[in-house]
Amino acid sequence: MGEHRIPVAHQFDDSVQQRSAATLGMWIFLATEVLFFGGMVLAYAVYRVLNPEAFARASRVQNILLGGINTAVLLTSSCTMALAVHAAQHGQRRRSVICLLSTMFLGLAFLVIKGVEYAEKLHEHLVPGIDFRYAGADAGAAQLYFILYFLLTGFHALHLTIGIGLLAVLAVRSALGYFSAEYSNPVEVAGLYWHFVDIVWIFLYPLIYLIQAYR
Amino acid sequence: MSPHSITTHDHYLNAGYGVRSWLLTTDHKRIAILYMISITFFFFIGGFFAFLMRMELLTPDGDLVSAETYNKLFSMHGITMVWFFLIPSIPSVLGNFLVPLMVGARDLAFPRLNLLSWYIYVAGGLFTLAAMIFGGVDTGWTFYTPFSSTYAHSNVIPVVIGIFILGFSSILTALNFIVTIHTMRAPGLTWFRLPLFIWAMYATSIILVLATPVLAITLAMLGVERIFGVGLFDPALGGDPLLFQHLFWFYSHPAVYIMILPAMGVVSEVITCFARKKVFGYKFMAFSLLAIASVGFLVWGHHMFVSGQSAYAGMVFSALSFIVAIPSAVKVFNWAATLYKGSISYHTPVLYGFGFIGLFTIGGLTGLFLASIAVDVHVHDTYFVIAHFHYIMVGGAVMGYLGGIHYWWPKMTGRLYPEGWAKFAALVLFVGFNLTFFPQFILGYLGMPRRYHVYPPEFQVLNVLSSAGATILGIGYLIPFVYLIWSLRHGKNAGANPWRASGLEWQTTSPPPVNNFEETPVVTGEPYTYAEEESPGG
Amino acid sequence: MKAPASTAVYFRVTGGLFLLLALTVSLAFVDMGPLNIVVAMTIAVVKALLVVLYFMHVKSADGVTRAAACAGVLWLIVMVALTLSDFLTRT
Amino acid sequence: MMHGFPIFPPAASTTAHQVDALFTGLLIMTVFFSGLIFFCITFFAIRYREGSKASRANARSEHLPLELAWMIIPLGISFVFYVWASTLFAKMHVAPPDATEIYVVGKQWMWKIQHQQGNREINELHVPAGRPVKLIMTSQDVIHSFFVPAFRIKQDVLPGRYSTEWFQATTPGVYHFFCSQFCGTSHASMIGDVIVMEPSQYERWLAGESTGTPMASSGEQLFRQFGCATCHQANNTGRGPSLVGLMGSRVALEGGGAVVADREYVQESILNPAAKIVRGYRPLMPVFRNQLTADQVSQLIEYIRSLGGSPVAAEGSTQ
Repeated sequence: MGEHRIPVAHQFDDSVQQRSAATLGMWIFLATEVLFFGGMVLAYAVYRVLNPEAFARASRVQNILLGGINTAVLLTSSCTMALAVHAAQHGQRRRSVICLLSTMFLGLAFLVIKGVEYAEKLHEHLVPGIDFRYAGADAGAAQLYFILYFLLTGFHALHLTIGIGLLAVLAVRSALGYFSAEYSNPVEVAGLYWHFVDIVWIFLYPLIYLIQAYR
Repeated sequence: MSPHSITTHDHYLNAGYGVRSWLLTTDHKRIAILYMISITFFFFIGGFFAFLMRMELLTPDGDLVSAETYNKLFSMHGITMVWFFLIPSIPSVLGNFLVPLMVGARDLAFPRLNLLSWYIYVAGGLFTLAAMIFGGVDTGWTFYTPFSSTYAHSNVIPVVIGIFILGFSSILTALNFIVTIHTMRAPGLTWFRLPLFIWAMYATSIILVLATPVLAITLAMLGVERIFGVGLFDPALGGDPLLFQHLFWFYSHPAVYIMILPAMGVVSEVITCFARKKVFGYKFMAFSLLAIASVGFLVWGHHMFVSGQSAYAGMVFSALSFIVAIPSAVKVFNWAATLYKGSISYHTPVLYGFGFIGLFTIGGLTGLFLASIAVDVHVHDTYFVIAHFHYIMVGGAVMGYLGGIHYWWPKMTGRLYPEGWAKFAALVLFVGFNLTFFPQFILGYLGMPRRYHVYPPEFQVLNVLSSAGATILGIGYLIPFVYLIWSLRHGKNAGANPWRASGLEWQTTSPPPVNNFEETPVVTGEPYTYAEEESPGG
Repeated sequence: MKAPASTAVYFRVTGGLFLLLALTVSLAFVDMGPLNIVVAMTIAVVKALLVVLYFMHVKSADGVTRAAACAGVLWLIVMVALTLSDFLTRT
Repeated sequence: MMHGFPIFPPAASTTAHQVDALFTGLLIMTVFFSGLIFFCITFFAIRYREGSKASRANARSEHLPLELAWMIIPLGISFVFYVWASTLFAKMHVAPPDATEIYVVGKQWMWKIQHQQGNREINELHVPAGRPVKLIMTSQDVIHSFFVPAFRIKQDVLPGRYSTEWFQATTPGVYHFFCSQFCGTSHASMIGDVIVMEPSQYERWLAGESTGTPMASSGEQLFRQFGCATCHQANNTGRGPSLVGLMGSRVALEGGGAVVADREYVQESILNPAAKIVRGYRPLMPVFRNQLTADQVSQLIEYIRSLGGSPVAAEGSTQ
């Protein structure tokens, strides 16, 4: 593939139109994602309003440190992602690949830490549906907290996994020279997705871990 | 009767003949045809369920089918018609075909995504169909918890998965439309030069994109509750069943507008064309579509007036529901005003257009009964509600769909259908529809609850009337099915613009070439320029 | 949508994000009663805004992109607010 | 009485005619506007048919005053109906304080009814005419809905919650009631009759059919039978809090917060005691979820109410 030939699909007039279509498409997709997570956030909001004490108590089993580390990991990964996009836009192939790979690595690190936390929950019988045992008084409401915890973080982890797959493809393509200063659209669009997944976590961390850290 | 110009130019239908040329196509026009075939299939399945229900309801006793079968019939009727026919109907068939043509583009922005959305539709459809054949589902299309999550013994999970899959098809189609309308309009085609059908598709797509994900996550949570036996909505485990209803109706009320807005777009095109006059109040028509789409998101609680929702919330939702009536009224009045001083010719599409306006008016006004909270307490979950939403969905959306199919059939196939038969079918449908559903308003106010397969004998007369109407309606649907297929081979050649309509889609040949236009059209004026073209002075 | 010439802004934003992270964690250990959730959410919104404006380049984006970015959040707010209007007014 | 073509069902409650009046108002509005639209379409379609001689001079495609008119007039009409409907609803929603209370339990697929005096019936509801009656309803399984067309009332009946509806019957007679929320296979057979009687007749019926044990007394029996009294002693010396004067009072909870002790709270505290622990007590009480039917819980609640409490208790939850 020629270094400076920009592939334009037949339905588009030019690469500018193609680029703005792809970007807008991703933004609209992200809007649907907001509402997808929004359904769970609504359930969380309603049940937390109905059971404030139980949610606070249940949240105390969370490991604030691990969650905090994971937040830092994701924030860093967003930075490397932004750098990858920047490098791709300036035709710096090598830098772009390195940044994409570091982003993937940070994403994987997040998943590993998340996996450790899941394993702890499983060990402590805090997974609803799988021999759930909760010592506190309000097991019913605590169970709601843990279902929503697993739903929210589970779907978040799923999105992250998809993102890592996406970046893997892009890293290979980058290395093969698919992208150039004139054509870096796929990297930009994947970047938007990655940042969105980061933003979801920015909200999940205080909602899940930091409800009542002071007690 | 040999076809003339259809064979003499290259178009999307003769661009390839093999199965692969259809199943691997990325041409929006071919995908529209694929959708048309698939939704017609599901329409007749859903119609068959309805027919069995109406036959059962001929007598007050349950003598044709058992209670369990009846419950599955109305559940599967609702699920099939709502998700596999009505929601994809106009957007996926007419929208797919027309959006690129009307904006003067060669295709949608993401053609492969478009094909993918059809495959997702088919996958979701077949999955659901299999679940229906092997046991069915008896929760109603609303899946209310805790019945659906804990007590139902039918195939809830497979059907929920089928609908979950289908949701992605809706989202992808809508995303494609929004991007196409934003970024791919022909030179000179500014927003206020767009046909109202495009505005309607745009408004519909916004709803699809923002509401469908909520349905997806709601069904996912229902599935988690049912599979793992955890209590997300079950009060026995601390949950609240009303939360499910809130989430469900946050999608499912706007879903009604997903069905009716596209039909409004079709009717606007048809009325203006056959009145030979620019649509009255163009900007008000465009903005009322957007207004319905956005305010339509704020009213879902009127499905829950007697559910145990707080009285305060009930009154808020009641007020918001009344407000949706305003943009709807604007549309109806503007259509009527478009006819004033027009030059009206009675072709089949405009008959459907008139039928739509009349039935939508009744359907919309009876909606105000349901928004009136004190009356809703009485008529909620009775046949009054059934009649109301069938006036909107069948009298409105299906009439709009059929009107659109008749209006653009010459463009899609290059053929004309037999006009006499088509007018006859439109009349049969109108009569059959009203005979089926008007008695149900009375039944509802008398107090007959919905979802009853046996009922007190005093309701029988009205039920028999309704069933008789349903038979006429059923026959009415078969007539176009037959003559439209017949016209594919034997119909007269349509020519590029049989209705002398304005709009970019009529400026290209029928059927359109693969790339839609020989050269990219340039738009220099407002839409619906009928008056200037016909007035003697020029 | 154009990327800035220099990458310095990304490092500054990341630094800001880390500061805000430290802030939200430390404030979570202070008992402020019902204010805790308000503070935590405000900080989260600021963090999200930083990411959206700088990493996702909305700061230099056109109106359509901004509208798309706002639409989802706006609809989410509507959904949560109207649903809570039921749950908070039950008697 | 059902011969011919009735449009309105029998109206046998104090609010039924008011709902009918609102319905008629809406009906007139609907007939007027659809008539207007039908007339316009038909008239224009004929007068301005292709080739007709009618003048098309000065045809316009926009007219701002007209647009404003058909936005503002429907808005005004909507406002009138909204206010009308909402005030009527508010009236239908709040039961008079002196209403006779009758407990209703919905379960797949029957209605079980308990009168305070102890009479029980299934799929039948005997009520006096001319006196307000409040139904206190809960479900043992899925969501049901108690619908009496002749009274124009309907209310969903939810598991884990008490919802209420009230009426004042005016005319003695027999009227249908239906379950109107789909609840499973035999949903359509979950129907019955409301039998409205003259008050004197009703008193006689109560005395004649009585099982002899008022609900509160049955509750007291259960209270002893399940050993509740061991911990919940009247003088507050037991391991559990005293229940005297509980109903309607504010209860401070372990871990902060407080609740008003209404029916839902007492029901939850019996079925799932650990959900809310009274401040100063320990979560020792066993779970009674699978040991008591909804009827029995209602009897216990009536017993606890009989131990006194503020009048708010009688209200319970209003929805």
